[in-house]
Amino acid sequence: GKAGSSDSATAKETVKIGVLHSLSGTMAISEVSLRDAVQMAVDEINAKGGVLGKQIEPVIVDPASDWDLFAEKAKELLIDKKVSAVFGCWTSVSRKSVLPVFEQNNGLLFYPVQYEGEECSNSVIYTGATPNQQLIPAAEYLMSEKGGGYKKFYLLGTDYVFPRTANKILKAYLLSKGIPKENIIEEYTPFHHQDYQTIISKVKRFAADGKACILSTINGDSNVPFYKEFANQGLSSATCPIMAFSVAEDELRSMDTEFLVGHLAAWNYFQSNDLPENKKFVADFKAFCAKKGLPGGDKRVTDDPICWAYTGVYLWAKAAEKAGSFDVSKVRNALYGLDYPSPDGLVKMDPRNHHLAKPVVIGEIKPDGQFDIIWKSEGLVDPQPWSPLTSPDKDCDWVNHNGTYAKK
Amino acid sequence: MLMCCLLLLPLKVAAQDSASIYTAQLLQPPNDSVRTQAIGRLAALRIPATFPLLIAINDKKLYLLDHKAVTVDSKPTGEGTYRLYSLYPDNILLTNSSGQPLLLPLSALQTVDIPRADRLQLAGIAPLLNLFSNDAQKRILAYTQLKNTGDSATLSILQAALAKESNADARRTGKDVLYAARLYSATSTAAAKAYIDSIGDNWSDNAPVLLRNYAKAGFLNQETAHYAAAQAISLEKRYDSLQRIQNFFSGLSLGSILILIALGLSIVYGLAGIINMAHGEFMMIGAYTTYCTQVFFTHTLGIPQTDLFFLAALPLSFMIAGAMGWILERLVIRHLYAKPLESLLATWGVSLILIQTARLLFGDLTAVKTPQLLSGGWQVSPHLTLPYNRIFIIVLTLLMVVFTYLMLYRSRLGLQIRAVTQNRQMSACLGIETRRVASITFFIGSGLAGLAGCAITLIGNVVPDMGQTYIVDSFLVVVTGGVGKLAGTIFSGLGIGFFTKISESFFQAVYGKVFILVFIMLFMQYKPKGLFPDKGRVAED
Amino acid sequence: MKTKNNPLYYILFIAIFAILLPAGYLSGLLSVNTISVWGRYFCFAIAALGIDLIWGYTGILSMCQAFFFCLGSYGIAMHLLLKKTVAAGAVLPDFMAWNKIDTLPLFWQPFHSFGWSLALCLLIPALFAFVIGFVLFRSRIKGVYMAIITQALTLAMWLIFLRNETNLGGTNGLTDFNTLLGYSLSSSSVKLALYMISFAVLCAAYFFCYRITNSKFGKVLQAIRDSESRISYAAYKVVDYKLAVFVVAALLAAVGGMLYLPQTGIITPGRMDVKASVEMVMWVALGGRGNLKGAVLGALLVNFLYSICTSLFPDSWLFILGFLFVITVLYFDKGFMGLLESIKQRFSPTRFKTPQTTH
Amino acid sequence: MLLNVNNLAVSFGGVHALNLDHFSLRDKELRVIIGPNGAGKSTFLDIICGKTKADKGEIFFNGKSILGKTEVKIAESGIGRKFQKPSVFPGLTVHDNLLLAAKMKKDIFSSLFFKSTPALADRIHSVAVKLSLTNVMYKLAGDLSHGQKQWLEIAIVVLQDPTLMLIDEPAAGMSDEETEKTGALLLELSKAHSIIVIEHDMKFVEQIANELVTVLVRGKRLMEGTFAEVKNDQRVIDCYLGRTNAQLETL
Amino acid sequence: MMNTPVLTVNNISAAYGQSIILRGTTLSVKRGAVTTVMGRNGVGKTTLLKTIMGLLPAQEGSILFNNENITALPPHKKAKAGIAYVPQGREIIPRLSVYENLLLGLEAHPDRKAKIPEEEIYSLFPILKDFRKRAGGNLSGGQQQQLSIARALVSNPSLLLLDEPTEGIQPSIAQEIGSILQQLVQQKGLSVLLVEQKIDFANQVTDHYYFMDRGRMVLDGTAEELKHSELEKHIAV
Ligand SMILES: Nc1ncnc2c1ncn2[C@@H]1O[C@H](COP(=O)(O)OP(=O)(O)OP(=O)(O)O)[C@@H](O)[C@H]1O
Ligand SMILES: Nc1ncnc2c1ncn2[C@@H]1O[C@H](COP(=O)(O)OP(=O)(O)OP(=O)(O)O)[C@@H](O)[C@H]1O
Ligand SMILES: NC(N)=O
Ligand SMILES: [Mg+2]
Ligand SMILES: [Mg+2]
Repeated sequence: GKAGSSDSATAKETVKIGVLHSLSGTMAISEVSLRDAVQMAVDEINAKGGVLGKQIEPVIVDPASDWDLFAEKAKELLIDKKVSAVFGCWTSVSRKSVLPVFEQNNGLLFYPVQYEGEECSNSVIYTGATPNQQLIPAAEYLMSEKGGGYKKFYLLGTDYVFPRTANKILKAYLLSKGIPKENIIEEYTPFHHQDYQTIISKVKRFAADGKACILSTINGDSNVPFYKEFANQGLSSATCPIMAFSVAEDELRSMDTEFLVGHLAAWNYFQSNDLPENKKFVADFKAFCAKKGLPGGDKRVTDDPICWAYTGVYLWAKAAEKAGSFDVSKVRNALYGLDYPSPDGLVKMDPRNHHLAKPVVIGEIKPDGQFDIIWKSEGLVDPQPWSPLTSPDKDCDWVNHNGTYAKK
Repeated sequence: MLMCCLLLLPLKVAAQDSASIYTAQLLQPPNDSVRTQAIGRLAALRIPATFPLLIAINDKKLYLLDHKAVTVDSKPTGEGTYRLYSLYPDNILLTNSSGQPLLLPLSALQTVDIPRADRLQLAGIAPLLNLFSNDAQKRILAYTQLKNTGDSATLSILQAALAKESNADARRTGKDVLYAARLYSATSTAAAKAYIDSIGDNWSDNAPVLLRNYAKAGFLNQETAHYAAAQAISLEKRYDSLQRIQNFFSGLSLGSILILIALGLSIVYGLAGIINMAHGEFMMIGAYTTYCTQVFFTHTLGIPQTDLFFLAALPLSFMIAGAMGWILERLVIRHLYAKPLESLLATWGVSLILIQTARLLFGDLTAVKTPQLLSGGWQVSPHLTLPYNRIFIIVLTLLMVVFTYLMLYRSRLGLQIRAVTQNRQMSACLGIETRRVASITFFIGSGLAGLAGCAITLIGNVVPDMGQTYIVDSFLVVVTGGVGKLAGTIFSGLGIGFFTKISESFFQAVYGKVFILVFIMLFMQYKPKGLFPDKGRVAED
Repeated sequence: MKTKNNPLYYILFIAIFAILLPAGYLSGLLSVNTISVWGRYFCFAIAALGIDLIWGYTGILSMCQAFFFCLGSYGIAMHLLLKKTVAAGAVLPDFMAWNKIDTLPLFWQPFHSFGWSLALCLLIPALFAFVIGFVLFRSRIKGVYMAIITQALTLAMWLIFLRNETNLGGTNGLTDFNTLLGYSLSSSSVKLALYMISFAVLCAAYFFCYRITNSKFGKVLQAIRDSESRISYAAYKVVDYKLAVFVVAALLAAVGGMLYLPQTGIITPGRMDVKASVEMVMWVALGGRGNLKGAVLGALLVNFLYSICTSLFPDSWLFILGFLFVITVLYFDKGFMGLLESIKQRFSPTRFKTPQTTH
Repeated sequence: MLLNVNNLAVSFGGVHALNLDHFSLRDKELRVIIGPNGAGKSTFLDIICGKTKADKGEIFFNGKSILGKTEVKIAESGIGRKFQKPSVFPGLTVHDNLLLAAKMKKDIFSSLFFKSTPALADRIHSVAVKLSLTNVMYKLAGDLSHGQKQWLEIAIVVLQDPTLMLIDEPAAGMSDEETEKTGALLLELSKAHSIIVIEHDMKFVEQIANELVTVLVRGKRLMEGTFAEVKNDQRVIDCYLGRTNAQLETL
Repeated sequence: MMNTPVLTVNNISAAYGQSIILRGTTLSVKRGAVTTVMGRNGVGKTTLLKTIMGLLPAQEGSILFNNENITALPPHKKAKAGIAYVPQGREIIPRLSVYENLLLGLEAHPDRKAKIPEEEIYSLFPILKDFRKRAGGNLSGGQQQQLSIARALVSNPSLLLLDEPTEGIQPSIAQEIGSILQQLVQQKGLSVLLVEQKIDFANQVTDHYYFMDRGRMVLDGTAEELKHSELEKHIAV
């Protein structure tokens, strides 16, 4: 049992937030870094005196990549621990599993990872990208003269909801741009798939005329065998570039980059961004990891989800200050249209829904595991939780409507 | 053709002069607009000698070394150093005083920043530029992009590039373009057929597409069109049969991996009767040993030669995983021989502990570099490449199978192991030191897992829970083969490997996997005790 | 051999879970979440009883109990989701609409009705178990072969359930329900009611299993575990017996799954992945195989530890659980129950049994 | 004839373990089978009770072919078996071993709703007394000594009350006294049952072989005759009895 | 030395879990002679041999082998010291071939390079030669018993523990085993501790008898001293 006992005594000086990232199991590979980023933001804010005069007290739990446990932990954080906000989740399924909990208990979840859209919850602040902030610009770039003028697309992903929805949107987009159906192949592999020999053979044939590229939503530990096999069968970024949507700097740490050089990825943030804010952020993060004795120490890198996990905490803090309260609905209202100078430059919450407007960048992998930024959007790209390509009739608006509504 | 070149000569000399001027302007521009103009001019001139320089600009790999324009090799040589090439007027590998290639890190060079807008001027001639790239892949791509060109200036540049083409694939692709150009301009049926044949003989990746297009366009007459179409079909047939070989190889390679992983499990489980849920974690230990060896070699010893570490890692991963297995046996398993079920629980617990330990020690992400010798592949024929790393794993598996066979069936130790696992008490009464034998069995079984882990780094990840990815597969192999049957493990490993590959060519990977699982279930209906069941009384429970 | 039935165990068990915990909640000492969490553990314990029957008593290691558990959960989830969809005035659950499906798949139709849902939640797992069991037992697949085949089956089902084509929500599974039979799932009293129902079902399941294992039927099961061939020479139809327990175990798993769903609020294929199916077996092994109390205790304790350790020691809980497994195995002969027995024995006056003589 | 066997053959890896042209057994007959080690005696019983599949041949029991039937079917038709290597249910008590064996309906529902009757309890008790198992009634069968397991297995067959009992080496591991007692028991049982007994103990064979003795050698039926005929047959002496026969003369 | 017993069991007790089987059993095995233990089913004969071999710990008392205390030695050391054991129930290693089973006999042989005395073994048990490559577990019961005895002989022991060795063996071979035992005892000075219930066989080989009841020796004497009548009194139920 978890009886609330001494909470009231300390509540005067501290405010609790929940950190709900998997520290074990298959997703730990990605989520541990987000816990670190959140912890760093909290430490920084606390060092500067906290929020509304209160120190932030993070309650870290390990949902262990177990979706049911995500729901259980979410309840525990909201009901038993009474946290003011939760920072967590990576996979869409984990977000879906906690969503009802947050909605029923009036919680607030800051979700830092790119996702498939088609969601518009009042209880989630989506700091990651919507499809139009990542997928569409990437496809557009590849079709452009500068991007190589590719005419054939191999949509390859791990079999779960993000890749499936992403590819649905991508396919709709490509078709709308006049790419014939037979030039688009869609294929999925199971989680943890390790053997890409057959698929790469297919790709090789598909790409024989030099007009094909891969749009990859392959997730996690399948990427290493995928890229290695790709190179081994004599393919390269020159003959058939891979545009990845789930490979960031943190994943590249685990890969032998030799095989990856020249391939592409689309995100909203890269560590190589040379804004001074970012330089400081990167240096701080390395110092933080080294100081805390975290594995990797000062060799750690930042990437898109880390940046948004970190920014999420600041957004929340700024909104709380603006609202003058930690009350969920007040914070939420304060968040509409709020801007914040993130490591990625000034970003802005949408004035009507819970997504973030931010720049889109495409990078080319360098031998050192960093990205060379080869394309950047003009200014901030507004979020579209409902893709006009697949749900032209829907939009998300919590100010004038009650969430998702039908557009005329 | 020679005539043509001679005629162009005076013009060329003049152009060369201006090229030098522009090049100088480009490197030391008095202002930005001069540089922009210089690049534009150079692009317009299309002088092959300037191409390396332009490529360097386009690829953002233009550097200055002692005020001379240089570029770097596409791949780093070992620890962050690169080979350097001069760019203009000649494009050669730079050497140091002793004639060895000059190796420098990027930090020793001065970067030349050419703004994006300037670089965009080169986009139009990018394929031409890339014909002279140092990267064979880029050249291949360039040839492909030039495919339908009819313009003679481009053709002559193409010929110049082909003349010094060193890569077989690239030459094939390049020749295709030439043949195609001639095919399209051929005026007699015989000539066209001759070119079609040449394309067929040359057989680049692109050839079928090229022939198809020609056939569709029907350039000369119906007959040549048919001829081209037939040629395309025959090429594709040949390609398909090579593809079958490739598929067979894929199956063999997947099977080898399965066998390699299952071998240790087969010994520990099939022979010692211990359901070792931590088997995958011993693999993980082997993989991390490989990682640590690499770090030790490159960082501590400072040996840039990347291959050496792998040689050391092979025996080391065997020894370290083996030693861990030995310790596990001593501390835990030893007390559980009478209770095989409990061993399942205990080893599960141990696997949790090992995973978390790895996570705390290494974090979640680590990289093992593939040794240079094992990257790339053996080009058996133009369209059949067998990756070295997979060949290596096949050979390693073969060696380990032979080793295991000799150890188990041709040595005194093997006899002891088999006796102890079948009847511990009686073996002791016969004078066998059962505890020692059990420890050694575990050592070898875990060591083999470690070795498998080391080999897996060539194709997959090193993460704390990597073992979990393989544990079910390896149990499937061991059990399908029949518990305790070395031959069974080998046959079922290969069988599952081949079947997976066959099913993947019909179904998507996910359904392929489902298909294999269903197939195994049906197979067990027919062979409920695996491929090689014991016969007769021995088999009774 | 069999532990004598000490009423103390039952009294303690009922006192804690039927009186103490609810009282704690009603008096405000415990949060409703705590109650819910224990309600979920009970569901696991129900499934664990089934595993103990099939594995502990009959010696058949079935790794597909997680799959049956999920079948139960999915059935109820489909019902709840349809109820919610209809209440919202829609025809299709959200996820189907996104997947561009325009008509409700046929196999979803019966789940509009609660009665049908209940029936199907039991019927489908039973049917699956019957077919699987019939095929496997008839061809005399046993021991580790049985374990691996059932694991392969679960793995195949997992892969199929992960697919969107299956129309069961793919990886995301089914989630976001609001009412059950008109009662709001988020209300505390419904949660308490579900807790009490789960507890009652657990007790009933225990009693049921207790009766089975103590009947002659139970002895036949043990005889099958000891020597399957010998019992068939004594004219017992081994296949029938195995099939019967297998179906019963599947039903228990499904019942656990059905009660689990409304208390957890989500079901995904993750509930039946390899890890989940191995873990279910571990509960029973840790509690004490071949001992019904052990199965219940194992399921409750392991899950309780899992819950609290992932919160209290997010970085090191794997060590704690891992060591617990190893220590239990090394030092306690028959799992937690063995531990309890040995503690009891230490304090009991009859500690030194008089040695049995043979004449 | 209760049991009729024709041309029954089985081989293991090329070796003919059994190649029996003909064998038949009357109702309520007690038949002894002897033969050298490896003659195929146990294999013969294994085939009858369905444990081993025959390569060819036919077996009729009560006029019905039982070859290829499952063990359960054969057991249900009234054949009980005691194995050479004692096989009991080690995890159950002796009492439970006997209870499971006892003749009654053995389907699932009967087992689920089984209630012991005084008649049954008596029967189990009387068999236990006859086979000196009363002292170990509540011991686990796995904890018995070798000889005790032999007794238990005989008791199991007795309680099963089959038409035909197949008894493989009942006297192995028993003292001379106990052997005699077993012999007496078998003779008594043969009044109501048909029995096939395999033994190497000639004293025991002499005690029980009031009717025919079959001699198997290398899978073949060497001869069939009364005990006197058999023990004096030179071929039997050569390949089986050896000098022991001389001793038997003196008995 | 010649007259000291090769094995002395002093007042040992042993138990399975909580049921005590041996209660102060005492016996000695003469060098170069056959000592036989008789007794009814379940009195603890097998348990006695197991305890001597070290498969079951002796909770009290001591076991001396060649005057050395071997009570607590593990079985494999006892085997190496020259004690060979033919257990009740054969305990053939089922999946090893007959030949490999015989090879295991060499594990305890003092000479690491020793070879199987194939001729002797095969002349005694001809079937083992024909079945060399067959899995031990596939042999018939009597064949396994022969293999078990052969395996023990291969190790060239100085003390042989035999637990009902003729069980399931055809009369002619049982007879031969008897003569071989006598031969080995007389020619090689082998000492034998035999557990036997069949009086005919026991009579053939025994030098010294023990009678056991409920874990104790109740009677002992030389072959001549013991009259049949007395013997039967103890064996009778
Ligand atoms: N599975 C098998 N593989 C090979 N040989 C076998 C197998 N089963 C039995 N045998 C051989 O068949 C023959 C007959 O064996 P069986 O057990 O019937 O003999 P038996 O007459 O009962 O002998 P015993 O008197 O020793 O019990 C033996 O030679 C035995 O080795
Ligand atoms: N593993 C065991 N666990 C518990 N009790 C056992 C075990 N093995 C034997 N016993 C008991 O120990 C006693 C002696 O057994 P043991 O096997 O030594 O008898 P034995 O004299 O060799 O009899 P037999 O002539 O039948 O072989 C018996 O009462 C038996 O029930
Ligand atoms: N939302 C994702 N990337 O699963
Ligand atoms: Mg026999
Ligand atoms: Mg005995």
